[in-house]
Amino acid sequence: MSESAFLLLENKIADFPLLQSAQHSCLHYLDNAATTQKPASVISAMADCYQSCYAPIHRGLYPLAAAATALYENSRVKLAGFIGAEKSEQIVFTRSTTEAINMVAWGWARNRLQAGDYIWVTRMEHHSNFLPWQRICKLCNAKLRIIELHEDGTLNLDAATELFSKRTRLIALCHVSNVLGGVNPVGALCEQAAALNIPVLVDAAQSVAHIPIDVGVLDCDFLVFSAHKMYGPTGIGALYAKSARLEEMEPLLLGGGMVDEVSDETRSWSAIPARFEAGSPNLADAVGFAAAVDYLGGIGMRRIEAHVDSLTRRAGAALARIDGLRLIAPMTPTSASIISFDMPGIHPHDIAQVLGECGVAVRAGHHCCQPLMHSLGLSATTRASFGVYNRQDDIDALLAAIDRVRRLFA
Amino acid sequence: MSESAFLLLENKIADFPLLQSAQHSCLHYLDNAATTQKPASVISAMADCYQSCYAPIHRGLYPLAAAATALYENSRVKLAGFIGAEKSEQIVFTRSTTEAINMVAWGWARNRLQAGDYIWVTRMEHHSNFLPWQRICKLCNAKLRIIELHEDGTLNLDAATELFSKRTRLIALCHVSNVLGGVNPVGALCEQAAALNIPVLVDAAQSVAHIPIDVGVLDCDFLVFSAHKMYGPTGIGALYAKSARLEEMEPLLLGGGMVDEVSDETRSWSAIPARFEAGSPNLADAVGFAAAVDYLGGIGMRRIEAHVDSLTRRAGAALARIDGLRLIAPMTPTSASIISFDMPGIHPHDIAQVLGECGVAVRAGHHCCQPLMHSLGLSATTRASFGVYNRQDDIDALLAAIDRVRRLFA
Amino acid sequence: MAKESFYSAVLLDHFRHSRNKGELDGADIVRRGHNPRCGDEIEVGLYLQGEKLAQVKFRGRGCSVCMASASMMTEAVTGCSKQEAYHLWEEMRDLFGDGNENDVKHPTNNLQALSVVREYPARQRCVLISWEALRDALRGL
Amino acid sequence: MAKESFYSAVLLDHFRHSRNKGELDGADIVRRGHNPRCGDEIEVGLYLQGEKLAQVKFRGRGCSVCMASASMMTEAVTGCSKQEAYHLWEEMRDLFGDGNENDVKHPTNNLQALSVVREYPARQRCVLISWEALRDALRGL
Ligand SMILES: Cc1ncc(COP(=O)(O)O)c(C=O)c1O
Ligand SMILES: Cc1ncc(COP(=O)(O)O)c(C=O)c1O
Repeated sequence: MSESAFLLLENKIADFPLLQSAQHSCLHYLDNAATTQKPASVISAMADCYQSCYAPIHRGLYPLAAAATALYENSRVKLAGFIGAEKSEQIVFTRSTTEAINMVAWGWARNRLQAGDYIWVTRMEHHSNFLPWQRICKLCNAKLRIIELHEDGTLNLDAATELFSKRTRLIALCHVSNVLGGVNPVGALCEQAAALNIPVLVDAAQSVAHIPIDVGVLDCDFLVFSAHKMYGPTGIGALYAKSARLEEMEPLLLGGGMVDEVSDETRSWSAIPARFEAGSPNLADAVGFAAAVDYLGGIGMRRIEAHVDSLTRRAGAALARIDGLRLIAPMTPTSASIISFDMPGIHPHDIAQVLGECGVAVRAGHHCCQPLMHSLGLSATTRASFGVYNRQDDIDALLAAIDRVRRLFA
Repeated sequence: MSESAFLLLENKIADFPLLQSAQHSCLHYLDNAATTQKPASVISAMADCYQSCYAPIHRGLYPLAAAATALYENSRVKLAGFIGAEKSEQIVFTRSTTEAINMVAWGWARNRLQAGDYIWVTRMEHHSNFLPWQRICKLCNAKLRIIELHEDGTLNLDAATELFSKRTRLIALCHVSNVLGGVNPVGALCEQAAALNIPVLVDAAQSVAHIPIDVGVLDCDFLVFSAHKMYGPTGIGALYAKSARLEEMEPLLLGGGMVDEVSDETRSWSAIPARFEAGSPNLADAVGFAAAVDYLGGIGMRRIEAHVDSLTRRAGAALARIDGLRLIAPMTPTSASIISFDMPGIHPHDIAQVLGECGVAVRAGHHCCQPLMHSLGLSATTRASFGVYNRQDDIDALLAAIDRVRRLFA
Repeated sequence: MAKESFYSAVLLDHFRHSRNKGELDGADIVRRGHNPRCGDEIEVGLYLQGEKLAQVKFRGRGCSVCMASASMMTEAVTGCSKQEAYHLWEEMRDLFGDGNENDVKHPTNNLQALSVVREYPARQRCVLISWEALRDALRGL
Repeated sequence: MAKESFYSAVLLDHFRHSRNKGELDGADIVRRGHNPRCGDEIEVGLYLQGEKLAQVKFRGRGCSVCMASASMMTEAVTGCSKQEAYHLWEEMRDLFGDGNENDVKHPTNNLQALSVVREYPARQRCVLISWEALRDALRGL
């Protein structure tokens, strides 16, 4: 592939204050699957909110409060537009992907699970999309079933013979694994599941920043993601759900703003989505979240997808050529943004540490995916992951640093 | 009182970009009990974090990740110092006061409540400190007991004859009511409760910005508060608890970062406080939270207390002299920062709206305190609440605007 | 100060001297609208003559917007056919309902004084309470 | 680039040529330390002579820090009395434990190569695994 065909996105570093600062001029940030850096537009949107349009939401009767409320609700509208939700009420602002999944597990699945029922997840799930289901299943005497993987890291759906059984109450899976990087066939799964009235939750934490998502097309029942992995702020995420699912869901958190009437003995819920947003709304982070959506939209998700995919493929191909280095999942035609690897005999912590000294930021560990690690027979891997601002020189730096690792520990 | 004795704090408006902007030069912001404005130091601390020290927390092995982790943990240390916690591990970062209370209700109280047991709250609690207990009591067949109020809005402890009974598992009450503004005798209550081994949760949402708090002296078991009501960011709050209580508590949210080992069937929790912070930590808001603590510390909590108390008293005295206006709670020697009032025949929404047109931002409604409103025989009140940046001219504007209300609706 | 006062002379007049306010004895149907969040409550009674609403009355309590809106509503729909009245409700819902869009028609003539409320989402429910009671009454006929 | 490399010659030497590493046959006591977060695991065996630790050995797997720390530990405590060894553990805990303070003594002589790890909280557990096994072994005696 020629450099020009490859460089689909012009250099985005100028948009990111941290990456363009002198202090970090030698930084090759390849830890995007953990969290991404923030463009100036996101940072200033939040500062602007605090500096010129800050007030309580939903309750104030003075102009500033009305303006702040509009700002908050506009962020919801932006998010809805970004993932193709029909109505903005289908977007619940949460603290994170993790909270969103817990909300569905506790507030929706629990009341629907009978002893002997199944909830299906996959072998590659992040702890956040594993532990809440494990607990809820235990509580309800239901069974947590696991879709295992083929050697190449793809889902072994054939082996999951009871996946579409009458006992399955929910299928919860990631769109993209944060270790393997492959794209799961969520569309096809949703279609099959819908035919049997089995709801599907898609954990889009690793896909939403890199792949265009349209819930109208995907037709999943729940979709969850976090702002901080898509160039937005920490402390906020979103739960999208079909309106019928939201109507069925009991709120996990109770408090101000989510009830209509309260007496000593009873209470009645407010309308959706307020019902699921107990407590004072997280205005500034919602504004930053919307600014991140604007940033992505400004570049265009298809261009981002092509750029990140291209980088990932290049890096994967180069890494595969290194002696003593093993890619955890072979590059598939559906790889996206993430590569995990192993250097037998060298501990991933040491790899990441040396890479860090060389200015290459990657992550080593179990990546909150212990069920997957156990099945791979590993306790940790090293992971490089790409974002809009990465370029060929980041790959070059990664390769040079791996060379140093080999020399140091050979 | 002479103006000079009264003006304990020099003008703080210059610290707050929104208040000093030309756009809001006529704003008299008296909605501080709902949420406070933010000083420049808080806004820039968060922007700085994103611009120069942003990375994932607790897992990165490269220098930037180590620095970001230190920044996050330093914020915890600052918070601990601010409320006098012995160890920083006793501070759990939460999304808000509301989440913190839900965490205690679900994760701690539920496993300790037997049928017939009591949880005590007060008649003046915010829905956030009422609904979680109502639900947990219903779930466990326990009884939610309510400490009623005297005519003057203070707690009628004499009438709560079973408060210190063997059946009481927890007393949960606010330090300062967000409607009445009085300071509850939480210290004395904690002392009595401790003698009988009854844990106490103090909702400090309305006090922490105005009154010095030392959990060492107060000796409560749980203390909860939100950053956004103490000049800090939206989207973050804190739960302080005694170490023994935290050890007894089950995490409400499960996910990444809070488990040591995960297998298909089981998991083991991480150490405290990580156990209670599932998902990627809210770094930037934690940094802003710590900056807010620095801001308060820089002025000094005793000076803030005196300033806000003085303003509240002045405003209360002036309002009490207005014909056709009734203070909801008479000014007591322990009033703090909040005044609620009623103008019989004029709807609070209309009062707040007219005040808003006059540039005076106050709140009208049930203030998420319907149990209190019912007992007062009101559906709403109008509330003015004070902060560090308020001055005599804000009181003057309030009085002038109320005059306009009377002329418009007389 | 806001550019345009929320409290126009028309609105205040309808609040202070509400039209068609009083007991609802002998109404063909009575329905209630309320907003639990602020305790406001309006009852609307319809008096029919054939297909037409010969008289529409209300009683209850609420803020000035709530009372003025009820008063204006009774004026606007008196003499209308059921369909016409229902159509007016739909216009009001589009104007003041949740998630209302910007491309809606603004209210005509005597309802114009309410337009300003659209800038204050927190008050929109106040406008609709009496209209929701009207809708329920029309549906109940 | 970091100012001071994490991987000093001393550390790498202890990792590549770990001292006192091997089977623990005949030890008076063996205890295990591990870090579930990264799967690292060290077993430490003590060989006593009277009150003194005549020999201390280890085996297991882990990252370079973990292995080097174990190797250095065995060198540091061999020949010590039980009290002296326990005291060294306490110093290491203060240096590398959670919430360690800045006003602690830095390690002496041959443990100095580990000091740099204090700047990387994520690696501190790696240092302590073998020391925790030592502590447990001392307590178990
Ligand atoms: C006394 C009291 N408790 C709890 C809360 C809830 O705080 P938050 O909305 O930040 O969770 C509030 C404010 O809304 C309050 O005033
Ligand atoms: C696939 C996947 N799911 C869920 C999460 C949890 O996201 P958060 O920590 O933002 O809640 C992550 C990242 O940490 C992830 O990679």
